[in-house]
Amino acid sequence: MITVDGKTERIIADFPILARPTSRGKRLVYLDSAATSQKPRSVIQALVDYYEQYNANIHRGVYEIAARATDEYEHARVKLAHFIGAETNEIVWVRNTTEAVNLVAYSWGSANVRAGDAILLTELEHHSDLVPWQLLAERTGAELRFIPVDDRGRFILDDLDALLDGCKLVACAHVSNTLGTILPLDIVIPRAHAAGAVVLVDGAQAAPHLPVDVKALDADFYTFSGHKMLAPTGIGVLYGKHALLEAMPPFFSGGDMIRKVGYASTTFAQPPRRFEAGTSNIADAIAYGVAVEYLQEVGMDWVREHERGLTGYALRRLAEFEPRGLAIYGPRDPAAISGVISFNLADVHAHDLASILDTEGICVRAGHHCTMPLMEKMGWSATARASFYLYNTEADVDVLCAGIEKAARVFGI
Amino acid sequence: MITVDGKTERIIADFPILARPTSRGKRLVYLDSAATSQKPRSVIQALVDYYEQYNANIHRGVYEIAARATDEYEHARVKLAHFIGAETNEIVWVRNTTEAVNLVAYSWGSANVRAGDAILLTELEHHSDLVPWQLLAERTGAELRFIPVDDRGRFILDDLDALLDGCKLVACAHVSNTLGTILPLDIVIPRAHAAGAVVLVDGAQAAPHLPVDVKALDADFYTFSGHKMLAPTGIGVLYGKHALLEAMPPFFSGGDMIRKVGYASTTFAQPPRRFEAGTSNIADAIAYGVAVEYLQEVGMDWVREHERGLTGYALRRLAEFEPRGLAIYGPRDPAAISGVISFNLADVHAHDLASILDTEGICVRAGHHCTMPLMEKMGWSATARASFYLYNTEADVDVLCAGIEKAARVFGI
Amino acid sequence: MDDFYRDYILDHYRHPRNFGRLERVDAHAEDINPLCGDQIRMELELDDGVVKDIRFSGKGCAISQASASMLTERVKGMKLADVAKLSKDAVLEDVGIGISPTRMKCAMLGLRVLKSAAIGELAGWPDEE
Amino acid sequence: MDDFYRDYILDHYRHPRNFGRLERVDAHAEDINPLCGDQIRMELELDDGVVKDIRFSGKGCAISQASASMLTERVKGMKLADVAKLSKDAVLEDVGIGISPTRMKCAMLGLRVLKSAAIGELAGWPDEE
Ligand SMILES: Cc1ncc(COP(=O)(O)O)c(C=O)c1O
Ligand SMILES: Cc1ncc(COP(=O)(O)O)c(C=O)c1O
Repeated sequence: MITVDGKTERIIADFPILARPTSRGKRLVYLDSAATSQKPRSVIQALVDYYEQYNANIHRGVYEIAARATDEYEHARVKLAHFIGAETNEIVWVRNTTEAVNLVAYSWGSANVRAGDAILLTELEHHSDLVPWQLLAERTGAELRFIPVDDRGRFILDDLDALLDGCKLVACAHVSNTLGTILPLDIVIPRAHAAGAVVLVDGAQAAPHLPVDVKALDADFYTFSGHKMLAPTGIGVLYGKHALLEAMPPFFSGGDMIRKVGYASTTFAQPPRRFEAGTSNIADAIAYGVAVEYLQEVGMDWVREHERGLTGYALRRLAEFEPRGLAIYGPRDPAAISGVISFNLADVHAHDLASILDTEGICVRAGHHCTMPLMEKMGWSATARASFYLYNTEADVDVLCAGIEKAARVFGI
Repeated sequence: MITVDGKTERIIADFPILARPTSRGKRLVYLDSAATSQKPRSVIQALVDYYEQYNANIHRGVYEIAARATDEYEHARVKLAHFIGAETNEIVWVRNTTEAVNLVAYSWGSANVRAGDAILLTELEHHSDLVPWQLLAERTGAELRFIPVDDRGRFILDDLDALLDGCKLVACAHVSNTLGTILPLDIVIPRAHAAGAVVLVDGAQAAPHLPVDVKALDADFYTFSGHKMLAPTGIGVLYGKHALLEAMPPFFSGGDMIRKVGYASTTFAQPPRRFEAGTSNIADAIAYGVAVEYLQEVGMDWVREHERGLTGYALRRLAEFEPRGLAIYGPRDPAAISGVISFNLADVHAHDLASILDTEGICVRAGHHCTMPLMEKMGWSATARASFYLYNTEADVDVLCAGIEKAARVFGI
Repeated sequence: MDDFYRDYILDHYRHPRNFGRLERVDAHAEDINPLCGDQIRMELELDDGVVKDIRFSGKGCAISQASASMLTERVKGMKLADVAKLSKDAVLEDVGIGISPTRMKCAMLGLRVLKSAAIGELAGWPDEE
Repeated sequence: MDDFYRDYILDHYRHPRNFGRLERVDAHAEDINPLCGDQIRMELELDDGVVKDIRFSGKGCAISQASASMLTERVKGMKLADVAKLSKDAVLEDVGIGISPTRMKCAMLGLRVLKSAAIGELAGWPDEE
């Protein structure tokens, strides 16, 4: 059964790339939004407008186009703050989630983590929310601990209080990029705070797909990337509670983050500027503002519902292949996951599966999804991953299933 | 006398923003390229093409658009390497010059600089090539020294060998963004190497305006920003000799810069990937490749000659105002400077001057140009700065002079 | 913007009123506009909660200096509590029309410094210097 | 790409030749394709500069495993010096047409590992393990 309501159809029409056939003349069936999302026309146009109409360096220019660039850039910050329920001065522009986590690991981490402290992660962290803490632990002598997951990637919170004992920091993905699992932050954050830990939430897979309110969550830091939520590559956000940001030493230093500089010493600006050294990614920040406006117009509740419906449909359709050896990893309940499904077809390696799907215009990711330790723990060498976003439809799932059918045929399954 | 040869005219036609009148109906006379440059149509189109045709995350995608994105992204690296005479694996993508300098200060600096070592800068460094070294000196107990400049901003190299004694690092701007002074790297680098120091050159103002060959210069690190050389905001380059990069510990960590990750430890990739954590600024890197292609087609020798001629013309025209109190700072010899002129008109504050020029469509920068210590040393609280690029003409200089005339009238001078 | 630079503005810029330092300083504050580097220091002598004398010092553009100069004239003899409540409009009234939005921070620098001196004194903030 | 997965490729994938470990290892190397996680280890037994026996182990996609498997068949009995000089073409000849450029690294993983074992042995590199 294929249903595309009018709203989804209108959304699809906003994404130019989706109207472009592949080199084999196939319709592009883009099921890799967890890696990066496609961009609507309005976001692309925001870049063009910036460069054709008012490109100028910001903050220090008195002339007209510099004033407009500064206004639009700072206004984008307001939009991002609004999008996650933060204050404007709690939004630090960064390149991506990875930079945001590293910034906290270096600036907050070096100032606050000491030998013997513990840092609590989960077993399904993306490398970007794992390796920076490994390096911090190495620098400081802190200990890394992990919230375990069961064989379907569901969190085991039974020992949470013991794990939190002596913890300075909890750093965890809001949504797993490999399995889609949603971490119950409403349980983890209050208990982490009760244990005296600061909580960084890696929202790279959540901010694009779920309504997020950082104040309601009471997250101390929240990190996410524009490119996964309709915005250009090269721009992301570190949210931090203002009091935390204010107490943090600067990290990058240079132009635009200073108050007064002498040859011998320097006074730094207040957050968020303190953490934004050098010429910002002005155009992409402005376009990011347009992207979240687009998401807000569609409605994040609608996005979540749309993806939940689609994930449910996909789980049902994929299950038809189970008798032929298709394995679905991760929780089977669409309410417990975001729109991400990892799977493998019998003895077909995920890369071979993805290559065959590619011949049908289907884009899925194959590999370790930057979660090597999880893969090793689970004993999977690679998985294929389909991930959905607001422009995907049940028709896309049907094409995916036809592609899997083809792979099964090629491999004689 | 106004001369615009056919080539300049064709160049101007490539920059959409230059065809757009200001809100007061004036022609945009953009004299602030040292802050950021304007962008030609081909660079803007490269962004549109990427987002409309083949936007996808790179390196790990097996499907068609991911392959194309990876190819174009890595091909842009080849173009950048070619542009400065480097090897491809010596080009690390960063956000901007500021990040490049910070990366070296944290990664190379923390591994190599010890208490008692000296770091040699010059008195006219941009904050981005000053504050990171102040912080490194603070962390390590190293000593900062400065190559002095005279009252016109010319380098005084008499004591260079004494200054180099005990130096681990020399970090210096190739071209001053405030005065345009070109540092004689052919003198400084060999002597620094003879003294055993590593040399980082801040090329933010040089790479856009002069032919640069990092191998001929024998620079160890060379840093520059795309946005000052026709490319988008949000992308820049750290060049490092491969042996140096290879010996450096990783800095940012996370996706895409690793080889193998376990829960406890991680093996890192080779440079340049080792330093590029997380999803790169793919679109802007590709557009950066298009930008340097544009510059190479125009010819960097032509750019330099064009700006030298224009600077000479501007110095002559501005000199006409000297009897009425206009002060020109920096060397007066167009061969000794890049296309940057700092000046003040009598007792008119630079910001007031810039505001009045703005009413005539003229964009100049006013302030400390992120070189506060230099300003303080010189006793200037602010200067107005006009800077030229390949799309500027003598007609622009004439409009500037008419604007200065207007400011003089308003201020009764 | 060019119509902003009227004669009385330039006069205040070139001949600032109440410029300099005070012998007796009961409240003061100082700030810098990081965007342009303009600096202003305000010193107040108080008498029973009233501004008895005031001086400003600093350097900067015509907008920041002239508006600070006019502001000192306006507040002499005013109650400190009223100074703490001064709004942007007071400055705009003084300096007149024509300031572009980019330069508004320059115009308000003196006011910001003066108000923080007043509020700090009223609240008994610890002296920062 | 779909026409790449011919019967003999799938056969080598599902029934790799010379798979496992050797008793006596005179040269070996191991590598991982960081893009997809494919791993290959090659072990060689040498006799007077000639490949007397060879085993590969690892895991990965059909392309990397089948091409490694075919490669082991090709080099048995070859002079180590010739193994060190093997070119991409040898692999392409073995596996046939249809590999997309993105997957070329998979096809060449076995060759890269084998060559580094050979070159390392010839040059007397220090053993890395
Ligand atoms: C000499 C010099 N160095 C460093 C920088 C910093 O460049 P960015 O702001 O692109 O990091 C600039 C530009 O502002 C500059 O002119
Ligand atoms: C959960 C999670 N965290 C972090 C990242 C890293 O994001 P980025 O590559 O934009 O820094 C990703 C995306 O790849 C992710 O899915």
